[in-house]
Amino acid sequence: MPDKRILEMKGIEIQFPGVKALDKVDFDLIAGEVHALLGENGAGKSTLIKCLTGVHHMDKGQILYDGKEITPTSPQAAIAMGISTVFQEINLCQNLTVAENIFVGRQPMKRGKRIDWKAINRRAEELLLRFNIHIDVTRPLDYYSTGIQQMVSIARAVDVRAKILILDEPTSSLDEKEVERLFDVMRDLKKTGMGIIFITHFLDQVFAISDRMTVLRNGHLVGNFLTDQISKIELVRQMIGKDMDVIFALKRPTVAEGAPETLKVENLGIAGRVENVSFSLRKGELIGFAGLLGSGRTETAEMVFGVTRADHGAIEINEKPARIRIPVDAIQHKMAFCPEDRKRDGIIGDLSVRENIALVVQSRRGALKPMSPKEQLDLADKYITMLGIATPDADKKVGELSGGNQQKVILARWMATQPEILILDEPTRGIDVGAKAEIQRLMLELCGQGVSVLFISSELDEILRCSNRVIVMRDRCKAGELPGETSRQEDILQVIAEGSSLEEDA
Amino acid sequence: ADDALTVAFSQIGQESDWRTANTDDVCKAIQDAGWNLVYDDAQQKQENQVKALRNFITQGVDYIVFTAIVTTGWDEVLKEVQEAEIPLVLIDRFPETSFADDSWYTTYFGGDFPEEGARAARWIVNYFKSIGRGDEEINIVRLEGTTGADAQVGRSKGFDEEIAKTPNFKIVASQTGNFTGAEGQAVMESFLKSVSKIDVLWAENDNMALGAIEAIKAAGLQPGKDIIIVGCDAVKLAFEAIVNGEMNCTVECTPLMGNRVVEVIKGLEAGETFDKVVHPVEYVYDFVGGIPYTADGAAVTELASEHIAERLY
Amino acid sequence: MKTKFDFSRIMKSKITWAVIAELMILLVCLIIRPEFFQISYQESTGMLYGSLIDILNRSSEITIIALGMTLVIALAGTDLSVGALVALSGAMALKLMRWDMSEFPTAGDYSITPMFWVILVALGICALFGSFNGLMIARFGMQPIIATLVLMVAGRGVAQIITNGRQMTTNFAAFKFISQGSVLFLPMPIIITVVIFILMSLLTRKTAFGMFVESVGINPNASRVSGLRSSLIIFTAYLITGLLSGVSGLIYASRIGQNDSNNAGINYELDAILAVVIGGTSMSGGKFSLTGTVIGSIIIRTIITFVYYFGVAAEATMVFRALIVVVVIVLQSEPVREFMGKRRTMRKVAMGGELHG
Amino acid sequence: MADKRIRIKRQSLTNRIFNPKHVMVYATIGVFLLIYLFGALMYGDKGFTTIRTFLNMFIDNAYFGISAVGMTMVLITGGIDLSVAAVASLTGMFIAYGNSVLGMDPFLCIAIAMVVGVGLGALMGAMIHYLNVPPFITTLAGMFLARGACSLISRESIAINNAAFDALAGWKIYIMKLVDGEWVKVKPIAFVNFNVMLFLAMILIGAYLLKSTRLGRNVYAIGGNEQSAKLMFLPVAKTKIFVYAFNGFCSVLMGVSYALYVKSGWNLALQGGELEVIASAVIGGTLLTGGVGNMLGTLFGVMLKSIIPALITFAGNLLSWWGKIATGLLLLLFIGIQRIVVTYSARRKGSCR
Ligand SMILES: Nc1ncnc2c1ncn2[C@@H]1O[C@H](COP(=O)(O)OP(=O)(O)OP(=O)(O)O)[C@@H](O)[C@H]1O
Ligand SMILES: Nc1ncnc2c1ncn2[C@@H]1O[C@H](COP(=O)(O)OP(=O)(O)OP(=O)(O)O)[C@@H](O)[C@H]1O
Ligand SMILES: [Mg+2]
Ligand SMILES: [Mg+2]
Repeated sequence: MPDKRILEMKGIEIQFPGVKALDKVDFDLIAGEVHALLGENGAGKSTLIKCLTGVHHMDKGQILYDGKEITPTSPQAAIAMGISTVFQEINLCQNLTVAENIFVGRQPMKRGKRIDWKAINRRAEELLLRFNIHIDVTRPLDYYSTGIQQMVSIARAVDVRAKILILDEPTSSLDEKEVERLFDVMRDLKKTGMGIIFITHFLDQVFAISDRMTVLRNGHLVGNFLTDQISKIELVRQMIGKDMDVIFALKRPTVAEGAPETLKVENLGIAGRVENVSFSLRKGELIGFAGLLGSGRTETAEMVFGVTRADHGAIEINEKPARIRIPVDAIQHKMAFCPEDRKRDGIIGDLSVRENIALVVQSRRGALKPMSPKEQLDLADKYITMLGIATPDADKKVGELSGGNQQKVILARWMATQPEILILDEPTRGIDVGAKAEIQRLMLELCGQGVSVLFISSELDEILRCSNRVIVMRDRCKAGELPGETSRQEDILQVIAEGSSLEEDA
Repeated sequence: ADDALTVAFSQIGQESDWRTANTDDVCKAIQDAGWNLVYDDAQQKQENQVKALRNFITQGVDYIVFTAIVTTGWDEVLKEVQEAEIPLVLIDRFPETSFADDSWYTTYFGGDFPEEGARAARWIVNYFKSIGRGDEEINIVRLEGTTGADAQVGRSKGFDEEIAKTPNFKIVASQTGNFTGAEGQAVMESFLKSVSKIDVLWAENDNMALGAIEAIKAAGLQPGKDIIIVGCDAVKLAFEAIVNGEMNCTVECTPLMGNRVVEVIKGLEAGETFDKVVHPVEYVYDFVGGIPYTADGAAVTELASEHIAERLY
Repeated sequence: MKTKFDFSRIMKSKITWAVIAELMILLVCLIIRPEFFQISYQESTGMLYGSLIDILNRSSEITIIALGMTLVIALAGTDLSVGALVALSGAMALKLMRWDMSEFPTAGDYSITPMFWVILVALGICALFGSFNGLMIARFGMQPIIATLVLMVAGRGVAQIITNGRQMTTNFAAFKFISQGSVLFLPMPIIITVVIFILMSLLTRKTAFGMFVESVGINPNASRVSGLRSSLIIFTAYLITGLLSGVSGLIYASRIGQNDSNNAGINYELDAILAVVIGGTSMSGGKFSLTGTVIGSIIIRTIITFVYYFGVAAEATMVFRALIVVVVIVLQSEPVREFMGKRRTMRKVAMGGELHG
Repeated sequence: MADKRIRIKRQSLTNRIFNPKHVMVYATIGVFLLIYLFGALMYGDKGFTTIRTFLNMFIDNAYFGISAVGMTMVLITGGIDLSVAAVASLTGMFIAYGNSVLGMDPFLCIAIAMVVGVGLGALMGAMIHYLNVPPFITTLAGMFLARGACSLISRESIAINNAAFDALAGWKIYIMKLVDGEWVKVKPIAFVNFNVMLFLAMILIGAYLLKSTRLGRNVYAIGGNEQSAKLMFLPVAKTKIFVYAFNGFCSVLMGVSYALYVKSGWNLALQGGELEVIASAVIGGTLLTGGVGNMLGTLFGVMLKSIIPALITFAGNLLSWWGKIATGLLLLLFIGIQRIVVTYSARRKGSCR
């Protein structure tokens, strides 16, 4: 057999307080393959990776690397052995420059004594060019968007020239072009004999790039499949353990004739950041925001919700002018907002699921009218069942839940306030197919109940499947508006492409 | 602009009202003499004081008046002062140096700390003799000043030596109260519980004595009667306590040094020389009065009540 | 199920270790000298009397400040200015109270007799300075250490100016009552501390304020998005701490019957922070425990009393304190607790395996 | 490939110069110059502008500066170290007690102090890293321990009288000027001593470590985001322990330098010095939240920090408490300036694409 097994993990077990995150999981990797690791949120994918890279220590099990048994003790040890990783959360230092982020810890040295800054900048530039990214690498990282940052962290991992490359949801904040570039690079790397472990929730991507896949469910191994021998439907069944037809039964909301305008945004903007965004939203309507990375969707949402203050323009709610300067104002107007970056703007990691869900309801009531623990618990339990949040009990710290379940907690937090206008910024990012369909279903159900939804997503088919209208953003301006029912992906891409000179050059 | 003398004064800080009185008196005397004053407050830090001295040299002052916060560590900077040929007048505290002779300073004026401790001891012994308990076992507790401070070391030493002459007077507990009222109070509280019989409290400054009085009251005892209280410094508050009968005696340590400083500088200008070490005339104040306490009669006991009005600090 | 006595949970609680540490120190005292625990009734003052009472009584200054500091630290901040505010509050109170000193007329002597004004003005000025800290941090986004450093440096200066650098004394009975009076056979400071503790507990646990503080302390961004007025919450915490420093300052001044701008409240900031941390509240913000703070403060005072009572050289207090801090902190630290927890579950698992096998 | 590279525009020079990180340093330098100018105008006739005044800033603050070098690094990692002054005091006590009481060679004492200081630093670093104890508390315990040990050794200050030590303390290079073809010392006498040399050397070493070694860059990365640094496989534990150990080393050097300055050991020496050191670093643009700071800033931070008391002494102010308030206000003013600079540059960043 030409296959050379570079990695074998056998009978891995990891116990966290309250959860058995991994239970007798086997995994193996062959040189020169892309091996997808799949499973619902909380299935244990990230944990398996962290175990391999020495971030967590396994309680039981064996890891064979190149046929020899290893016990990864620390991330440094892992990298020294040739295992390079891009973790799920972007893990770079915002205070360093782009170039330094790529080379920190392994900077080229001048005569072995001093860091060779020129070489760092030059090589960083060259490396990013492989991904077709033209940026000034001497700027601090926080100058750039999440997408660019994600690419930088991938570039860092790739440059190590390891034997194994692990990518934990690298594509969650990349747009399609960037994903394509990443795949090109991955194919190149494959040819050099590198084994790549690829975690993602995008099934299309799995089928596009992977050779083999391993599916986990609730910490257990479900099975190991060759990509060309399994169908999408079958894979989904393996992942969630039951048939999935909900996805295909979704219906976009119907807006009643003459439904009142709940939200009207006119010429809203911040000079130099987002300019002149205008749109309106009717009761029970869902509008999708499409656009490339950095096109200004998040900024628009944040402006509408008062997270950043707009310096011009006007907002009308229920046909009355509204002044929204801080989120408190927006909440008073029965708005709700699930932010894009759940780690930074969403979860309160050390508080329990219960407190996290009750937070906004409580803040709207004010500090002086506290909810009793019982009330909080009832509220939390209601949404834990409704959204199927995987947690042993309502008192578990949110920070200890898996990413997808954290997202559901945030959604629960806002649903508990019974909003009239719901802004969802990439609510389905980093969420498994089952949960994704679940969230879409919920969203549409809310519309049915008369909630107006503003839905930001980078997945065009998702937007097209759900929205009544699609607003396309480009270069931080509104570029166009399309009807949801009759438009196709190409139409959106058309709007994005027209005059998008910046992207053409790249 | 003018050809008046410039006199610099480097003070330790403002840790107590005694010190404040000292600062006020010296500064006022210098200004009243019509000289330019450059004053620096070191805020309890030796390094600040060194900086100030070096700064005085830069400014080219004519005289430096100096109170050393700590005994050692002045060699280098005093050498510089010498090099710059600025006459140095020492007050209150005396720095130790490794100079071969004593030509580096003009004169020292300040309290005699061991003597103050000894006076307290003598007063205690005499007092008990006068009320007919001179031969009893007398238990003394002591509140020490900030450990290592000149005044603490001197007063403790003087007291120890003097009290050792009468073996029936014993120090049964001794702990630092850092010269502050609050700590004096807290330590006294503990003494009252851990020592079964206390006859005398000797506090190395009045602030601690005043704090301890509160602790004694809280313990249900009468300060000044059940426990004889002797303080040091002779500040106005102590006089009041003595008049109220809550304290028995305070040994003076005068902060008023301004006149002497002016006198010295005027003399130096006129080419006079002075004795190297001079102590001020100081008294022991109590309410009883009339008990002779010194062998040599260098100072006499005064009635506290007669001096309250003229005390400003 | 819920009523079941959960031993592992108690062992995991950070407070447990603080309590154990306190008990250990007391045990040492018990072994050396049992009289340390004597408590008697003092006729003349109508109070209970004994070293344990002293510990509670004397810890009150720090405890009161530390209760406020708990909120500040839960918000991932610190307040270095509390010591200076203690001095300031005393200075203000004495300035208003030279009334019984009239037999020694001094220029500028005046009096505002009612205690009401004395307390109101002294606390008011401290609250004002506390809100200055709050404003700097909440509104202008300064780093707490730096923002409060300003007042730490300047606060004593202001106190000196108020009193013109003088120490003043009072024997005003009503003022003395703050420290020397008694209610229910207990010294007033203990009563004041208990009342403040109850008020603070009500404030944080009977309203949602506590949860808001924790939320903002853990993730300010997310809290803002969730509609919390984080600047208001931060502002309030510093204001409360300023106010409580004022209370502490009044107790201090009342104890010695003087203002003492130089020595009042020296190093209180360190002790208060220490008390909070020993009590199990993390310096990086988040979950807090007022009870833990009280225990932390009592531990600190027990060490000091121990040193005084047993005549240990005062210099050793520092070393003692360091050792206790290290022991408590190490036992509380995440990895150590995890390690202990893991061993416990492992033992459980091993035992379970035996049973089944 | 090459022509493609040319197309990438790096930020312009002005942009790089006005990088917010640097602007803080400029603010420090600017305020320093402003105060110097003020002093020169007000007290020029009293000798504020002499070389001596200028050099005094170094001579009188060299020991703080030496410690600030290590402190800057600690602060950049997002930590803090309150034990520096206590360790320095302990060092002085070691030298004084060892030499004057036990009759040991002072340089042997320094070596012992080195072992103790660096060891304590490493221990605190390890505690902070492995046990996750907040630096503030860990180093506070370290401070209590060092001060306590110091007081247990001796409660009184002890003079150091050793020929070699004296020689080192007294070693000076006088500033001379040519008068009638003859070199004479300038008046008032100005000189540079060993401490100043040590300080400047430490600044250079610190700058080299931070700018040009991997270790130094790891320090920044850890301060930027420790979790990320861990996941970027940087040796976080090693770096943090090194930084605290290095700071311990600097503290011991501060102790040596201070002992040279006052030639004695005292258990209360340099009390509160840790705040002075931290303040110097912060005024120099180091952020307490970590990730930002550099040695040039620290150098000017030390100078700015020292020019204020000098000015107060020149003013000959009677009321010392006004000095405290003035320092407080100055601190406030300075933080204000920094704040404005940071917000301003943040806004600029938003507006340029
Ligand atoms: N540090 C931790 N402490 C406690 N429990 C944890 C911790 N990290 C993960 N878990 C738990 O382990 C389980 C597996 O989590 P993991 O992050 O591996 O899921 P995942 O498959 O990566 O999910 P996602 O797709 O949402 O990222 C979850 O139930 C989670 O709650
Ligand atoms: N090419 C770029 N160069 C520099 N900065 C960029 C670039 N693209 C985006 N940014 C920055 O990143 C932010 C992206 O804007 P925003 O988050 O609103 O976009 P988005 O459409 O929501 O994209 P995303 O999918 O990343 O959320 C902007 O604030 C902008 O400053
Ligand atoms: Mg994951
Ligand atoms: Mg976005």
